[in-house]
Amino acid sequence: MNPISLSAADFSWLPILPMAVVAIGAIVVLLAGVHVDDSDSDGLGWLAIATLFLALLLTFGIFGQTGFTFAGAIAMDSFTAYFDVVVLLATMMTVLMSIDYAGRNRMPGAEYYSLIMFSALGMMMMAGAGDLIVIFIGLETMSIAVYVLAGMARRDPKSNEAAIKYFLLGAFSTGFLLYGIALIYGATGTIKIGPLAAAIASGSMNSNALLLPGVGLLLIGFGFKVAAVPFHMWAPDVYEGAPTPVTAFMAVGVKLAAFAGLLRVFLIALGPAAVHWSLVVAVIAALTMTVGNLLAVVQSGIKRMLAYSAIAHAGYLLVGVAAGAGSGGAILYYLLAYSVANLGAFGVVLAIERTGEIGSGKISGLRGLSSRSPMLAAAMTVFMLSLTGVPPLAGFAGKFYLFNAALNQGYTGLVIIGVLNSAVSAYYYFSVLVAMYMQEGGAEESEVRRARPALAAAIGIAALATIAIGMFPQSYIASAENAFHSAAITETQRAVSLAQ
Amino acid sequence: MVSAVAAFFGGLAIISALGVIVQRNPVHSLLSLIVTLISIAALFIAEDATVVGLLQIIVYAGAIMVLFLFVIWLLNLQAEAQLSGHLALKLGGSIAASAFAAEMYAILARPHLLSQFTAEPPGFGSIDSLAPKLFTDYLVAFEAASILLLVAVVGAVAMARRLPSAGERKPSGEEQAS
Amino acid sequence: MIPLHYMMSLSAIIFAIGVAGVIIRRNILVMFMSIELMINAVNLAFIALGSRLGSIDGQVIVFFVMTVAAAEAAIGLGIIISVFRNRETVHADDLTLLRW
Amino acid sequence: MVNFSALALIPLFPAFGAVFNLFFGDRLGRRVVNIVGPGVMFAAFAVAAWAFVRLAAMQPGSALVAHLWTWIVAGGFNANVGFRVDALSAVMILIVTGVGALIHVYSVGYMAHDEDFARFFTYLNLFAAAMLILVLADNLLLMFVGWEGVGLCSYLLIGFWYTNPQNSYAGRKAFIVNRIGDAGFLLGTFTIVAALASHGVWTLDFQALRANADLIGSAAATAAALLLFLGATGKSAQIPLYVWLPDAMAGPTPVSALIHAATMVTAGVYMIARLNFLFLMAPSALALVATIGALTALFAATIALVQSDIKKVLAYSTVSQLGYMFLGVGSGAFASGIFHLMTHAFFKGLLFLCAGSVIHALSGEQDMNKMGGLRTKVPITFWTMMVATLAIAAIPPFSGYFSKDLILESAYESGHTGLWLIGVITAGMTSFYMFRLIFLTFFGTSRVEPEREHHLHESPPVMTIPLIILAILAFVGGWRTHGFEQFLAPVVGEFKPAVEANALGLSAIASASGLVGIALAYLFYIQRPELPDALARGMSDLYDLLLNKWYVDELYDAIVTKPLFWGSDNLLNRLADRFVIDGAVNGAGLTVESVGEVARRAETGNVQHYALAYLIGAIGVAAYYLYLVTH
Amino acid sequence: MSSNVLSVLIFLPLVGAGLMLMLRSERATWNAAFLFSLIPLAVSFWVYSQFNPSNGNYQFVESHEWIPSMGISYHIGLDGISLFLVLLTTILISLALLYSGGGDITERPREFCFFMLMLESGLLGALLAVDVFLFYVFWEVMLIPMYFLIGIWGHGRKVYAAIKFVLFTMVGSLLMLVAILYLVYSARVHFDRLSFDLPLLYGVPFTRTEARWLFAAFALAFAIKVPMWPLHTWLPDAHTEAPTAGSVILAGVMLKMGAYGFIRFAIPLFPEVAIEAAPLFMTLAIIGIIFGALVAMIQPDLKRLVAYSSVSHLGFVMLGIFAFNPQGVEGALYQMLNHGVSTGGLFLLVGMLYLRRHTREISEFGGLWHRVPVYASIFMVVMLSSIGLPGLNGFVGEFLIMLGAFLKTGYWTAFAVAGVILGALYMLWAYERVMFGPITKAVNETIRDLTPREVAVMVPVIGLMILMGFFPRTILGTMEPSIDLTFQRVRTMQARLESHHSSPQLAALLPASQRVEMEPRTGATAQ
Repeated sequence: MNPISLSAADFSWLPILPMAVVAIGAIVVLLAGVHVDDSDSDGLGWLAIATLFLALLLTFGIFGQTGFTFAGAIAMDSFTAYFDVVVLLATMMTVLMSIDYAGRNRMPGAEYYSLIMFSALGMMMMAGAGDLIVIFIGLETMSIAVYVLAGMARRDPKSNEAAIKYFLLGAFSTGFLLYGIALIYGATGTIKIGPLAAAIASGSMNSNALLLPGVGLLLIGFGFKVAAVPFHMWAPDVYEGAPTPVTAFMAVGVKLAAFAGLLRVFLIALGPAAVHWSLVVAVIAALTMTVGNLLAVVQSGIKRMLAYSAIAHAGYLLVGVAAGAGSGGAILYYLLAYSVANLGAFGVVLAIERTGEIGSGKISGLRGLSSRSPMLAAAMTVFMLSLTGVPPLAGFAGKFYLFNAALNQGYTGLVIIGVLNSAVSAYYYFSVLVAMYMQEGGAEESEVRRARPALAAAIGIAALATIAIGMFPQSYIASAENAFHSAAITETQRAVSLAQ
Repeated sequence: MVSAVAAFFGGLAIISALGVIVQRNPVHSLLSLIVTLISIAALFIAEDATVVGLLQIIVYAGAIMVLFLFVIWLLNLQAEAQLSGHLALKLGGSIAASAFAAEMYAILARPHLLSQFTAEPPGFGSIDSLAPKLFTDYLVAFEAASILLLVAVVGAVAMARRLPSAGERKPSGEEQAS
Repeated sequence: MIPLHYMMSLSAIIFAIGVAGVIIRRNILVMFMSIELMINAVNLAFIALGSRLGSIDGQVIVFFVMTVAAAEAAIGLGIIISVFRNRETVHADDLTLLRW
Repeated sequence: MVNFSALALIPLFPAFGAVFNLFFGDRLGRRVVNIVGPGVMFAAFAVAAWAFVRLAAMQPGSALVAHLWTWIVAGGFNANVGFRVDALSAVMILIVTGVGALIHVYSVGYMAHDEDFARFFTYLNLFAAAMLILVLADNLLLMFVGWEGVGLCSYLLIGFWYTNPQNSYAGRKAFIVNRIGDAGFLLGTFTIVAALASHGVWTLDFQALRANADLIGSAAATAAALLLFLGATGKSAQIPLYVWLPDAMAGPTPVSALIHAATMVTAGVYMIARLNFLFLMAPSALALVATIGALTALFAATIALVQSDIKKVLAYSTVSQLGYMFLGVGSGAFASGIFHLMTHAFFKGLLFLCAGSVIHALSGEQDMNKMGGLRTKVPITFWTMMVATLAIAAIPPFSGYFSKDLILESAYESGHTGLWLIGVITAGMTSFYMFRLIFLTFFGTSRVEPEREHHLHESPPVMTIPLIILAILAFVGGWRTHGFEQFLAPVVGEFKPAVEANALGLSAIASASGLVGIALAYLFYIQRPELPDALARGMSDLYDLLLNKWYVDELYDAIVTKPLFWGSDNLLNRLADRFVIDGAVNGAGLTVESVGEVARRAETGNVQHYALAYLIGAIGVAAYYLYLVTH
Repeated sequence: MSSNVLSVLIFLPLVGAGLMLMLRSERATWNAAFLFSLIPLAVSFWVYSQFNPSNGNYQFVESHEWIPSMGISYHIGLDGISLFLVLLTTILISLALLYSGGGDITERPREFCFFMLMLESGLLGALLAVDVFLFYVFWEVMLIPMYFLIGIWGHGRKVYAAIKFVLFTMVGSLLMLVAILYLVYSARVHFDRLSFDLPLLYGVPFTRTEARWLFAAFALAFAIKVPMWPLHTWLPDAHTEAPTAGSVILAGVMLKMGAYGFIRFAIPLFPEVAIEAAPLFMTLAIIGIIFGALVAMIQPDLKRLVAYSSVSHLGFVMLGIFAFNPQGVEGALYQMLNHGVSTGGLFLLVGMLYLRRHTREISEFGGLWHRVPVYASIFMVVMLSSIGLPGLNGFVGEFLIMLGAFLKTGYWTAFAVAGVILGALYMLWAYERVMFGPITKAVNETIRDLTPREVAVMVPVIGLMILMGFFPRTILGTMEPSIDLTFQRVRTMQARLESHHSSPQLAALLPASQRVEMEPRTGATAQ
């Protein structure tokens, strides 16, 4: 019987300190919340924010590193750090939005905030995963928490329905994802990212008959998480039914994490096999953009509209994925731009939502907002324009960067589809502006409350970030580019060192 | 050559799996599922995955399925009504699933799926071979899995615990629903 | 030893049966059971591949998958109960409040 | 070439008057306007006379120039704002300022009761300025400025009494028809520029053009000449663009006298004379000019025969006389055209002013059927008009005799015998309708409506004095035929007869024709007043045709105007723009929406449908990989 | 020259826009907005005074790194092509603000001024950008304030008009974005340098197919903006429903951006394709001229009429640009200024009428001259400028354009000349129906003449018309070096193409001058 040789693994804790902090924080929030009344959970929210902020600070320690810890299970590179930062920020924003909302809607505060944090933990795991199984478990941690969060407004049948739909389809798609992992594992004998890439690149993998369907199934599984057509159909229903802060979290956090995983798996691990999947991804991207935008056009509910818009944006991002590793940095930057604008937009939706009503917000509900709360309307304008891709906002810089990258890889047709879709998207994003600025509010809308301070702060931060990231993108682009390269380099180094 | 064990449990797994999806009564479905799980556990063991096979029987076929059973009873579920009205879906689903099966079969059912096999090291599938992996390569996954279970517990509690009834205001969304 | 393609085919068939179950059974609980079928089919593939590769990783992964399945079961059943409380149905086609 | 900056003052005086009257006219009142309006014209006349005297004192063929500033430079192309007085423009500025000044004075009386006198003088002054730019311009482009400027003023003045929509319509018609001609002018200009530019010469300056004329080439010259002549037919009311002039009589009578008789309408003749070198390079174009001129002369005369509106008769007579001028220049005798232009300015201006005086006396009545016997009531008007009529009827020794005679002689001598014949016949018709006018208006019994009879009076001196001056000019204006020709020769060249002719014989024939006309008029309207009606009944078709001006207006309306409007509205606006283009645009939007509407139905809310869709996607992906694996 | 006056010019209005939001009182807002708009106006004139007219290159250049990793820089400069458009912009914005404060805009004045000033920034930025990315940014930025101006302060189907405007423009500009990206990519491949700098991009060689597609993308974006027939249908809607100030800026400056784009980007970037496509574009331009005029003629709505007249006028501009010769291009650029002044003026006048009667139906008016002589007189002058009466500004542009077109295409220009006739027709007819005749509607009896403020708005307009009509040489002369520089490649290429194959059929149509046109202009200007 061999003694377990722990020394073989490199257990350096610093890199996973942020995750640890989030995990411990979640548990602390949970425990602290035991005696807190559901309607009085604001304190838990602030506690969560404090913890997350601490984690955020610790994250900066990871930037610039290249290497692995925990026997290669966790990659400590700028990619991880980049996603950790964005995810943590998105989570903090979500919590900011939730403060007061959760209490007002009598959500179980302890569970609510801790689940958000657990979910964030899952996301961070996905971002920092060094092998497929960590990605998988991270994905499940995130998803399971989000399933529950979607159903958090338990009295609301829509919320219930959202939870069950999300759960069923999520578990369904987990099957496909796992199947894909299984076949890839079978084909290459490894589930570690870098070695996977090396195995594929060296052509030593055992069989295409395993690798190729594995790639396909992985694509299907990730396609679900990023809500790519035709695996997207859960998204509108779930976005609509989930409590609005949770929707924001799903639209941003889940998508971030899903893309983090997708990038690690496809652009890095399966990068050498790009020729086998880029066409499929391109087709899916085209479909996703088109369907997302077409359906967004006909929506009257604002959350549903934003859901389809999120689908469409996944489509744009997939254009970058299709284009391959050259657009990795662009995807990262786009995700950042997309995240801030979307968080803000959901924040505004939240601000005009009446207590106890989930998912009923219509675009027409924004009528006359510009005269009732001009700042809110202005912020929403910034978000909508950014999502449309109007310069000089973040969304534009993102699209520009992304399409540029795709074009440089020769995906001209896809880029043209993308820009035409952008034009279509202007139609529905601008319809929000129409409602806010060009139509008078109905009497029944007059009870819209003033945005709460925390929420207002969240919206304000998002708006400023949207402008700043768009106008001065250089440092963000640089760090996004750097993050992606660092992941690629780290994994390559590992593969090389393992081969020796 | 297909060994008798494999043929038997494989066939049983397929038949019972079909049972899961054609039985009208959820309890029957569940029982079929348990048979499937056990058949698969047997195949695990046949493939030198003894520990996992046993876990499959204990944890999966045992604990998890009991959980299902409780829920069925808790919700007092009856057999599904007739097929009427969902024929298209059932037909479409069956055809699509068959097509998918056919595709996967066409891809995977080839003799040289792997160009070469690596011999199993001695003690393959034993607890001794599993444990070091769990605490080295998979330590993070292991810890994460524990957190995952915690999340599941928290989530399940959050979902399933009774709603506080006192002073409850009926949200307007519910009115719309009804 | 059982031929690999046999195991893979078996796994594919069971997986497809699970998939079919999700689509054709309107009882959410049974749908969930079908998902369990899918996961088990995948586990089968892991085990079979792992043993052919002489790699223990496959079994470790199955171990984790089972954990995940357990967690999913807990959550899923919790959600089902919650839905049932609100809607008094476990039929997928009754849950169409959110659409279009 | 002598620099003479004071030339700039000639158009500047009236321009100043226009600006002054525009801004201060209403405020300072009638008295000031009555001084400033004609005053600036006299000032301009003075400068013009000064320039004329200086020029006359110089060598033949010399010129006074004033370069003001460089106007347009683009690439090689350049055009100046510069003025030039040579023999031709000297004559023109004298006519414009002289006759113009008289008509301004006359207007003081004529407009004495009109509220809008300030605006009237603004326009009138502005017109004079534009006309002076036209004749003074040293290049084709600046000439075009005046060319369009006079058109504008014509538009404004025709529609001066704007409350009557008919007047505004007439004004617009004038402007548009003129613009059609202007389009020709522009294209002609372009042709010249392009032709010269191909030789590296970029100019529109008349002197430079003349110097480089042989570079233009005969094809380009013909094209340019034809196009420019199209411009001339618009401005000078020749077939086919004459239609605006009769309608233009809607304006106040002094306007008709100044613009639509004496000055503006002759711009075409002036332009051709100015570009004589170009037209001489294009004999076919020149022949066309002569032909059109003759035909117009005849055609307009036929219409004038039966018109009952006193101004309409004069209007068609103007068209007809302009035809003579074109016949003259078209025959290559440019001086003859200009000569007739001058005498015509005197007698036709006078005729209009007299008609105005009559109308004034009759408080606005223009229908000759409601006149008669005015000889004694308005003696000065009668006598001066008689002089003018004799002049236009080409009775020696009145001015018209000399000029018309010169034209007919030139036409004959240039070989256009047929055109000469037309000219002779027209001369007869001219004296017929003119004396018809005289007889109907001043002779016979009064048919004046009683309430107008009451106010009947001779016009005030401010109106009659210009009449008398013009009458003198109309009488003596033609006496220095040869001197005039010689004076102009350095600019327009000398006429070279192609055919020998007996000048005296030709003259006799023409005069005889005129006398026959008078005799017939006497027969019809004095001796046998019932004859015209009988004739009209007897040849009612012809009569109607003439009365309705050959239905040309109706024809244009039917083949141009109506289809244009109908097509614009129905084909372009409704069909092309709204239906096809906008339909495509909105259709695209609608397609997006309806596709969306259909597609959203796929989101049934049933999670199993979603799973099915998912599975179908999975099948698609798997199919691709199946293909990859098996191939 | 390392001054940052241009940056000041671009961002001053933005500062002003921010300032607007802090003001409380309406009156103060209007005054502040107008006064503030005078600052960029003054700056732009100062720049003009410092501008070296004999230098065709960019002046006052300013260049900073912006997004170095993508080769994007904040690179701005001013040359003879943009100079006057900049002046036009600053002038028109001031006038529009002055006018709007006089009662035209009563709701939400702060936002109105905010958007107007923001618009000014966008317009100036687009005109001054040398970096293509920067140009695109400003190009899109100006869309947004205009969208709001139409959508909030417009009339009738304002929302439809606004969104139509945005979507039309966006479809084109997004495809242009793709083309820009491709262009830059090719430049990187060719020069091994990643840069969005326009002068650098001029030199990128392309295959014929590539160049055709790229040109098509650029041309589409610009043609929509111009708008060229048949992409014009957004324009009547947008113009008609926009508030007066919006229409003024839209017609006055924004449409010019399309033509500017052709001059600055589409043609010099792809000279070969431009030459190849010139017949098509000239044909479209001529169709636009005639079509716009004819449709304008029968419009019952005065503002719509002016809008369609823009289609016609911009047809002239395009005609001139695609003539490629100095006459055509300078005429086109000049006509852009003219159109800004005259159509801007017309929109102001129609706005004033609308303010008084709340209708723009021509049939609602008639005989106004008697009641509003000052208004009518000003209208007359502006109208005459619009129809190109010699002596006013419009003529100079139209003449040069037609001359340029004639030098290139010969008698095809006759169609354009016909447009001049029709221009007079619709304008005079409309004028006649509004101003002349008897007063048929009782409400028109009490209509009041212009206020001093309105007169103050119109006086600079009239002044410009006369000034630009009399003394165009300074402006043309300042433009010329820059235009020569920009069109250099087009002209040499055209000369080369023509020397290779001059088809006999074409030669029959064209005057011989064309060939000479390509040689250096040494030709004697015989005086």
